[in-house]
Amino acid sequence: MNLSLEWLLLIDKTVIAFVAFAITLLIATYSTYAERKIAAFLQDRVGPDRAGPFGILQPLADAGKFFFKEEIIPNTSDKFLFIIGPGIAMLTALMTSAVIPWGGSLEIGGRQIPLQVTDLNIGVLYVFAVVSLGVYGIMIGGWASNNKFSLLGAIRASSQMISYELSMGLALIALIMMTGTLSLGEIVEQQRGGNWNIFYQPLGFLLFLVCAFAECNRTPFDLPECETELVGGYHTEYSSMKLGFFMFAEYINMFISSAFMATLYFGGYNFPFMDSLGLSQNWITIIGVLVFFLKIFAFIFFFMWIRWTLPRFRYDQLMRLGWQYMIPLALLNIFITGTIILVTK
Amino acid sequence: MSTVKLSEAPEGLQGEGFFATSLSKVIGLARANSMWPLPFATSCCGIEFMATMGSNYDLARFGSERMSFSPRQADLLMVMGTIAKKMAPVLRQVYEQMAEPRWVIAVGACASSGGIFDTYSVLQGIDKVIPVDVYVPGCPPRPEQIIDGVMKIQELVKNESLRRRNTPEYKQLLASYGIE
Amino acid sequence: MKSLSNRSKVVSDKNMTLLEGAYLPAVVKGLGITLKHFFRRPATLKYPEEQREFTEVYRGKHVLKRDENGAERCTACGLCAVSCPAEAITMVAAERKNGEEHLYREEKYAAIYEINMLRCIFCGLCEEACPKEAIFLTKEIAPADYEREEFIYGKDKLVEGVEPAKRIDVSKRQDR
Amino acid sequence: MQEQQSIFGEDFLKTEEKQYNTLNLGPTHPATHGVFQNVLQMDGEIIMSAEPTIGYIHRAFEKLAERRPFYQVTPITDRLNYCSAPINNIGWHMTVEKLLQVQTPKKVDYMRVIIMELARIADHLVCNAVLGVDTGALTGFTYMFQERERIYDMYEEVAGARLTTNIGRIGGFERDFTPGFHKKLKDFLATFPARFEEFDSMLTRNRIFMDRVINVGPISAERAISYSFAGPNLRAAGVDYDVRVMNPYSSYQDFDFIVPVGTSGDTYDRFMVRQEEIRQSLKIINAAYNNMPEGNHFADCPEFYLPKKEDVYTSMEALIWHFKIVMGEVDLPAGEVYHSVEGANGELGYYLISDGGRTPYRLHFRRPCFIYYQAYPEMIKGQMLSDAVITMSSMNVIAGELDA
Amino acid sequence: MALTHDTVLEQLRSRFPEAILHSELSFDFLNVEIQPAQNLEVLRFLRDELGFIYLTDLCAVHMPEQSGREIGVVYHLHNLEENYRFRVKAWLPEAEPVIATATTVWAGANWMERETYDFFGVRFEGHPDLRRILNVDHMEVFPLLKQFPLEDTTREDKDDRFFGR
Repeated sequence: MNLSLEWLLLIDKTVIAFVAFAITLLIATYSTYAERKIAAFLQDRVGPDRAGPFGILQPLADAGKFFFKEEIIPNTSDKFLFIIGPGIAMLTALMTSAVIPWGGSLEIGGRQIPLQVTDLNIGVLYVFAVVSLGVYGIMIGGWASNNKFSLLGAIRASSQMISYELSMGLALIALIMMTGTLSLGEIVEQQRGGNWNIFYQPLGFLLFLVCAFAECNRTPFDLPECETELVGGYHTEYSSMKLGFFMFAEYINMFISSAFMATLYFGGYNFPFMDSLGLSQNWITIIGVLVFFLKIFAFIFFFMWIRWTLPRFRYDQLMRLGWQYMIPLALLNIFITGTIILVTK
Repeated sequence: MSTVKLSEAPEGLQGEGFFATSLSKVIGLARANSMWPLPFATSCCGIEFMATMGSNYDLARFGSERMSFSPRQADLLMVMGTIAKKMAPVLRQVYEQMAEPRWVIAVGACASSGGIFDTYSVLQGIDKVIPVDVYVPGCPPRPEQIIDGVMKIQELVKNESLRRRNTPEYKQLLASYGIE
Repeated sequence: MKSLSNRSKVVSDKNMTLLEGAYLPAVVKGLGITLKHFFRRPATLKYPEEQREFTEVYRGKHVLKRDENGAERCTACGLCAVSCPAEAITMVAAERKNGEEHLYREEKYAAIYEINMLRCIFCGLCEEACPKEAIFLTKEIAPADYEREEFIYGKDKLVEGVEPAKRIDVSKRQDR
Repeated sequence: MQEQQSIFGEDFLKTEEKQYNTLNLGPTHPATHGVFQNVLQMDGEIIMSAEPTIGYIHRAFEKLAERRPFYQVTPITDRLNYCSAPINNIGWHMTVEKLLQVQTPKKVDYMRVIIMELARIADHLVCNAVLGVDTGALTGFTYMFQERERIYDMYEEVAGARLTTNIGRIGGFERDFTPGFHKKLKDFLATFPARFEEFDSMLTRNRIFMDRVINVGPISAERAISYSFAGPNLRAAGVDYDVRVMNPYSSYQDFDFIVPVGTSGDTYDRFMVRQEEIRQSLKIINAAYNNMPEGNHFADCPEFYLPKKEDVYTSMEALIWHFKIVMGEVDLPAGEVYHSVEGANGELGYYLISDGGRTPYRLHFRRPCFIYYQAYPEMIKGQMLSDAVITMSSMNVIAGELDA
Repeated sequence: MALTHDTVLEQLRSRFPEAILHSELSFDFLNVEIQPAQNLEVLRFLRDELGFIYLTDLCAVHMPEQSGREIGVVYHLHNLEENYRFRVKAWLPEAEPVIATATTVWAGANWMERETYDFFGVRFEGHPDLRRILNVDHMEVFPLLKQFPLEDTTREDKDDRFFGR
């Protein structure tokens, strides 16, 4: 049987999409475990250790419990929106994984198969668009709960997202000015051979990092759900798997942000001396994938490390930081980058 | 590491690539290892609960470190401390807001029976308003005793059938407390 | 207002230096501290498998002692019940009959001796009150249980065994 | 303006009567730790007014004390401020001693000072660690709870319990410090300061934390005095009132320590005052421990201090005292005394009226938490929701002490 | 002028000849009994002119055997600068326990008075918000009065015969 090229491409892409999805989900699942363990070690504890050896079955136990827990839909809530909220959060979180270049290309049967679901030429924009949709999940969920704490959480989430998306975008513009492309695949390729963007855009990276924390609702920016003030924030009224979706979405977002940062600033799947090792292309791709995940895990660890170290901001301070410090700094960064580009060219 | 008692795999038919067990057991095991507590801490026992959550005892080992202050998300209501008559309706409301399956543990003398506070203002045991699964004696109990209580609950959870919450007996139990 | 103690000192300084205002130094410092703990041995004691050593005077579950001949020391004087702030102790006294000397040391003994462990606050006043060195608190903890009724500890749970192996050593509690 | 029709309905354009949002904070809200209810009127995130409701764990201590013989009141006092139970116990013992006019030996005084200062450290540690938790930094809390655990161990050596210690007796202690206690205390004194400074450096000069707490929940010195504030909360407002200095009890006059004060009574001041008090307490413990006099660990008051067990079996007099004390049949003078100690939260007073009976005729506790919590609505007015939460935890309102 | 037992008493006596009913020293602590009707004037004088700016404590005591003056309201006052404390009492009849509020003198008296009302039923005239504070709102008795029992009536696990009370 001779499949046409289109069919082969479709199969490739489907497989890659599924694998990417599965990996995203798996990593998100085990991020919860990692979070517990990392928190435990940072706090001189041992963390879960009774569900399976070293407690590695802990996420499965949580999931199993979630599935069989009673679904409560408060009768004062808007039922449709209440259900759709976590769905949106989950969906948008998953969709971003499509444009991340997970690795170089594999050569199978004489064909080059890039390890990326799709290399959109506006990949960066796509990620932005989808991520900013994510806040709808939180907002709708929080509003539909008909609970004041949830509403406050939802309001905080949306204003925080909007404020930080701006400086995030501005931080990226400086990078894009430098790279001249919006395609993630190309941005990675440009960084080949240790030529990482972090060396050219340290300030931009710092800004981007801070914004990523804010976008993922992680401490010190976890105001939408901060326990001590808003009980559970937007997910106060959620139980069982719907709550699971929200939490999942948070971890997926963290994973995607890490991947995004690794792609944009840390060379993605590139690693130093990759061209001088003299390995075959497939090996380099495989090592590249592993290196990429190593970078991602480092970022995830950093996310958690920060969370268990720092206190959180207050709502107005968060806004002030966003508007009064981040945006001017991002503009300054653009200005500097522009100047340097002008001068060097 | 070897000294830690792992949760055993549920009994089932084990063969090559073949593992069957009843769903109840698996879910029971999952639930038991993922009990999210709602700390209803009112007084002294709450401080000992903090110690239990702290580094030296670490309740997280049992999969219970994620405290859910929202009753919707909690599986285990830990009542720690004196429950005054003024508080009783609140406690009951929290219990009602919890999603099934839910378990209750009465930590300490005050929650279990009133303790030394045999007074006009104190509820003489929370089992007057909500059903209690496990009692932990002590005033306040040591963290060891609290962990003991949580492990007792885990035993209970592991062996509970999936259908128990729909049985007439359970409904009758709730009805006897006036909870619909 | 003038100083009341003449040794006061203002301790809070709310002015931030420029460096402190830049967030990062303190953040890095905090990260350093937590990372140091990351590589430290956990302080956790894995409870059911590892037990923490309680002190000799720890006030846990009660024991009713026997004397060296195996006779119960309690004479049902009721001081422990009176001294109990939680009113957790109940007892019914009985007269010792002939031929029971090996069972009870004194002429009166407690036919029923119950402690309501859910009421008990483990304050140790009964131990202090006992004039016969009959009741002691031990290093053992009272376990959790499912039913209320299980917590009425009668003599079956309180009196120590006759065999030397089952005796509970309380000698260390006694030196004051 | 009047003619305009809004698509959102009539109410939307009404501006004169601003609708406030009512938010019910508690009684089981995580920030309330214990059980206080605050009904907040909110304008967005700003608190316009607060209406606290308390009494959710009212346990009738004062009535209970009227029905218990003097020595049985000690376990009740444990449960007032359960974060620093030994201070309550010892304060109560000293109150009865004042009524009996018993002089305690210097050694008892010094032992008490050590125990009470340990309790103060333990209490302040909880307060400041929980303040950290409420601002979002959970890790310092676990570090400090390890230190608390060591203080618990020391109590266990002396009294046999961790939290509600029932420590000591009227007239002294039931036993001298054990070798285990000496070892643990020395170890604690050697290693605690470094760990404490580590915790301190995680928060104290961190801008995120400072921004969260500076100018949050402030109260002026005049208002604080008018509200009868005491302890660290009053000192944070700049008034250096400390019972240990003003009316020294238990030989506190022998020790030289600084009374830390703040400037504007805000959360940062309260935090810093508590941090400094921990250091001062360590200093006091060191001084007391190194200069511990020889002597008995109990005072000479046979009518209240239980005789030794051996004496009970051998001496008739001891047996009679033993029975009399346990049955609560000792005569003690009628009269009324007020005694106060510097509890972890401020002046903890015992107003005891005795009619010569076996129980206190009336025992009133001056509970600092109860008294200063009433200023809470005033302190958080115009602040944000997050501020309300951390103001509450920085005031260290202990539910047991609040509700009696 | 340093405050001592004598000077405080003298000042009070000369200023309020009728209001000061009785005084005694108990354990080196001055007790002054005042006319309940004039409590506000006396307290205000103490705060403004003698510098007792700090209300340490306010509570009540019930002595049913003193007929006509069963309930005593006790103020513990403290002059912080002189470090002098003493006690002011006002006895009220149980049938009509009414006294003027001290909330206008010290803000901190607010809850202390509410507590006293809650426990003893003392009505503080002019109090801004005199409600029960610790007990449930629908409680009918004032529980710290001596005639009311302490114990909860619903408990089942105790037998009073054993406790010698």
